[in-house]
Amino acid sequence: MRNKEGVQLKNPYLPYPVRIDRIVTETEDKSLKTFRFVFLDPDDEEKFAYTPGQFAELSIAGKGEIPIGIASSPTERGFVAFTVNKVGLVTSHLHNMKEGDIMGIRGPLGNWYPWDEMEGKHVVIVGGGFAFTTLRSSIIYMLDSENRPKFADISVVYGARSPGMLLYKDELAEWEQRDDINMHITVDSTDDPDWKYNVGFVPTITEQKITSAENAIAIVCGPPIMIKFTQPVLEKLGFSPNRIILSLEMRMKCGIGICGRCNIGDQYVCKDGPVFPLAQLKTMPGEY
Amino acid sequence: MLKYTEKIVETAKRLLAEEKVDVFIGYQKGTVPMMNEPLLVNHPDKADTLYWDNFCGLNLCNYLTKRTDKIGIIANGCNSRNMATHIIENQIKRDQLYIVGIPCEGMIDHRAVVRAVKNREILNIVQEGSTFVVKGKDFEETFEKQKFLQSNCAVCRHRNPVLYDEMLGDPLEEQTDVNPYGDIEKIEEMDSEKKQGFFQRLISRCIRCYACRNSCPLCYCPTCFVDESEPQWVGKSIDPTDTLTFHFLRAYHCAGRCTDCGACERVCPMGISMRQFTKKLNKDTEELFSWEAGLDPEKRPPLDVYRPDDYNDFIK
Amino acid sequence: MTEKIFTKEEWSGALETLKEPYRLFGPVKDGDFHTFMPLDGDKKPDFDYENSRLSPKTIIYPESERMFEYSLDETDDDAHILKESPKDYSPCAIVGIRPCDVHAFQIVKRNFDNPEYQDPWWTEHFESAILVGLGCNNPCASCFCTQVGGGPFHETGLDVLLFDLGDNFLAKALTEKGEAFLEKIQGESADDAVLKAAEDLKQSSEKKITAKVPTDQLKDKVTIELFDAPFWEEVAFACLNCGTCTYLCPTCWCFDIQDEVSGKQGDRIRNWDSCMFPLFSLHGSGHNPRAEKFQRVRQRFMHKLKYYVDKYENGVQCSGCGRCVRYCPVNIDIREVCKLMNDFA
Amino acid sequence: MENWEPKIATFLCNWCSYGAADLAGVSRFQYPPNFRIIRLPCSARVSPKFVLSAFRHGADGVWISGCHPGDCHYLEGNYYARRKFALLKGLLEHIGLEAGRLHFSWISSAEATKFVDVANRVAKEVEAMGPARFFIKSRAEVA
Repeated sequence: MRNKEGVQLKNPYLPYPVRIDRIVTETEDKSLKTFRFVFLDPDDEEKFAYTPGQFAELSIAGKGEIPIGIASSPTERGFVAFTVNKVGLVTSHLHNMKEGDIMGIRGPLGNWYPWDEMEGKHVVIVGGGFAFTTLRSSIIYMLDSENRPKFADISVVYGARSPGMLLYKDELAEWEQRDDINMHITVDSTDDPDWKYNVGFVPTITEQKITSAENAIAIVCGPPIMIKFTQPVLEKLGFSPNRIILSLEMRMKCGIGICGRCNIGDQYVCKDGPVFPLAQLKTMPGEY
Repeated sequence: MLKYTEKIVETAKRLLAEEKVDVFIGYQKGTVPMMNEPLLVNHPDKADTLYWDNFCGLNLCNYLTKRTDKIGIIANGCNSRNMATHIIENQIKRDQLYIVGIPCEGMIDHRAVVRAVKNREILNIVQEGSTFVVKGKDFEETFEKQKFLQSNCAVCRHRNPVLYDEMLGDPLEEQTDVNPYGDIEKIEEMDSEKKQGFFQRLISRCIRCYACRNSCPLCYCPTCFVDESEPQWVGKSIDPTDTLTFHFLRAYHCAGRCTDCGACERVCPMGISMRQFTKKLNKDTEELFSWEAGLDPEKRPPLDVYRPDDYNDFIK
Repeated sequence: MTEKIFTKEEWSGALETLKEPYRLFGPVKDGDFHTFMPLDGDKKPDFDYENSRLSPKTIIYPESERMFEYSLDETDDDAHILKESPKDYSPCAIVGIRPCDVHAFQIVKRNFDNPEYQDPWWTEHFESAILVGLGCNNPCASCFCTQVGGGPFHETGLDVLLFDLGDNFLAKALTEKGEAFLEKIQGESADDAVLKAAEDLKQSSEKKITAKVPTDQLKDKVTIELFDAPFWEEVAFACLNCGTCTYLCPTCWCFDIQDEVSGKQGDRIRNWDSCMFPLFSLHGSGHNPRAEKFQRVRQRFMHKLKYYVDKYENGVQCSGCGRCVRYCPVNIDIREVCKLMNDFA
Repeated sequence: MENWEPKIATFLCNWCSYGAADLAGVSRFQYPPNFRIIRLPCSARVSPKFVLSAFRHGADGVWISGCHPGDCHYLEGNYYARRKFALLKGLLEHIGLEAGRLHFSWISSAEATKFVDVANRVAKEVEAMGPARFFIKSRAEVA
């Protein structure tokens, strides 16, 4: 299609062709793998300029597309990465693909965490399970030497069912060693005698470890049940609803606010979200 | 037929007032001619809108699945047979139902009426005894009900409810001299090429809205085969082979269960006669297994039982 | 702008010659009802009709449409890489389309052609089309176009408007595209008497629409209050959750995207989808934000009569064509629901 | 078409007909090579979806074979299957499937000769039908 000046515009449904560059199995049950993609046309990487919090449609010819949060950070060059849970038709097929296989990525899509607003503030990141992907993107982004001075303290509460279900274990260990980020890793339960981090649900650990909401902004991403119980904890700590930022999931197809299925009220999660401040969500129908 | 409206209102009020039922399911008069809307009444004061005429062609059994309360419900012959089927299939318990039976003279085919007035807009229809008067902007015509029955009603052999707790009228004499499968026999006489053409044309207008499936009380699966993705049995576009696959499998799922209530055809926005699929199965179950669906809630359906000497000629 | 009068015979003849410069579409009698079809071969349009069963959105936005195609043959250099499917975007003319269905295109354009994203297929099909409308002399009892910003002779969005004056058509060009179309038809310029007759026709026709469907309060309602209104379960009771209303609706635009493979050849196809279907919003995890029937029914009406109103500040997402009123198998009447919503306090 | 050989999707019960096919093989009996055998635990495991799926994917014929009535490993699976098949065949042929494309048989694991005999008959009948044209899902016919 062409714009008003007659210039050919990119078809927003057409994925960029990519090659699977690396596949890492993240969790002990092998249900989560991180895929690193390299664009076949290097120019496409420039066009795919993204901000942490956004997502993309992973496209497999013959199977379909799935919306997945971008797990890499724009500060990491030469590839984009996605951590994918094996759930349905497309993700199961993706899990069986090999390094070197060709597929597509369409995006970046949606909005992102409010980076401008977060500048100069303490950042509290609360994540659970495999929803940690865009939070990883955000942490890498903030820890980048150019970006780190823009933020005050960074605290992370990240939980999984068990130690083996944590994502990005090497990076978690590395961040634990750093003094410019406060890591609070937790698992629901474990019988590992060498487990040296927390045991308990994310809301509980949040309540214990996060002591102040003063000049702070919280980013929450996790399963609905975690969000449901974390929200009151944060509010009790003094986070106002516009300082609690949530990232939502929804069934999507087009990813650009046209196909109509992912709405909450008049907002499309794919285009107007997936990131919403709690204050805004409170004015929207609770249909998510 | 209209005389039943008053009786229904009265009965519903009584049942609700006496707390014999928690809710009462019937019809209310629609906002457009020849269309009545299923209605749930939960208080005697609201029962006055209940209504009955020859356009109550939608099968009320659709509204029973998953209910846990005690339900009063109107049933003519085919609807009551679907209730029996629901009971057989454990979709509802007999003691949850208080069935108010209506001997049914048949429903009027709304499409036939539209054709009869040459597509002119119908503004109102008044039913009087065995006739009905169709009124439009500048016309008024009277027709005989009997000539405008839905094709399933014209050959109906179970006009009286097979299952009821109370009857609102005297049973009608059942039609015994009808051949319900005349149209199917005609198709059976065709060669395969003609049959293929017939069915391709039959479904060519299908828009895959699934009104036929959803209006069918037999279709209550939590996940329909069309929505399964692993494996995906049928494509979702309007490709003719996919559409045929959909209609074939939908019909097959009704094997030994279909009461030929005609709801699927009645609701189709494109006027497709999908009963040409289901009726073949009805004919075969009747011929091979002496079975008509929903006549007895105690009897197991034909695909749930067998006889050692079942029809075996087609097997090598 | 040109105003031309010609006889109905002249119009029929002109249509034959117009098949050359345009792909012509028009209402054709198709069994018990009318369908917009390509007027090729011996297909003759029938303009003595109320409205088509399926809306003419099918021409701009087909029920199933190939988006991309690809090879899965590993020996091909471009295996697994999606390519746009070839399309015919040569000029087409939709003749005899009703003003409500043209109004509907204006409504859905805000979705398909928005400042951020343009849907290439919808936009190209739409831009290739000349809309030659036919005013409604006899609106149906279930029509309510005048209540939702349109009318039986509503001109917005049309390129040409035809007035059926008995033996003749008066054609009014409304855009340059329309001028170009009319240039190709012989006819006499309309005198004042004809224009007066057309104006009278329009007014008498508008008066025939008696339905009152107020929408004025919708904008001021609080979304979550309307969402939590007590009437939704009752409104939804009879609903079968079929797709009749959404598929027949000229303003429903939702679609699904499916990949299909045939041998080593694959296609990405989009198909109309419906908010009435549970699968429409089912998550991979099994969670469904609209798992219950009443939630899906509520979504349909809230989308049309509240979310759209708020999002685009341009009225409701309904052109008042009345198809859903006429063909809903269980008679769920949008006019009644609209009243409930508009009056909700 | 000169080199056309029918493809026949063949669903065999593990406890009988599959064994018969095995025995036929071990016994070096010759039978046509047109069968794509799918082993199932019982003829009752055959869903109409499988049959449709085979035809949709271009099978020229479908052959389903199970245990003789009374010999089902699960006691009565084939009895139920028989009723299901009777209706399936009836409906498929009602909508236009040619009568020589869908076949059923009862063959015990000892009946290698019957297996070969039926295989020959099925192959011959399907071949006589020519290549399948009905119910094949090819590239979607869409805009």
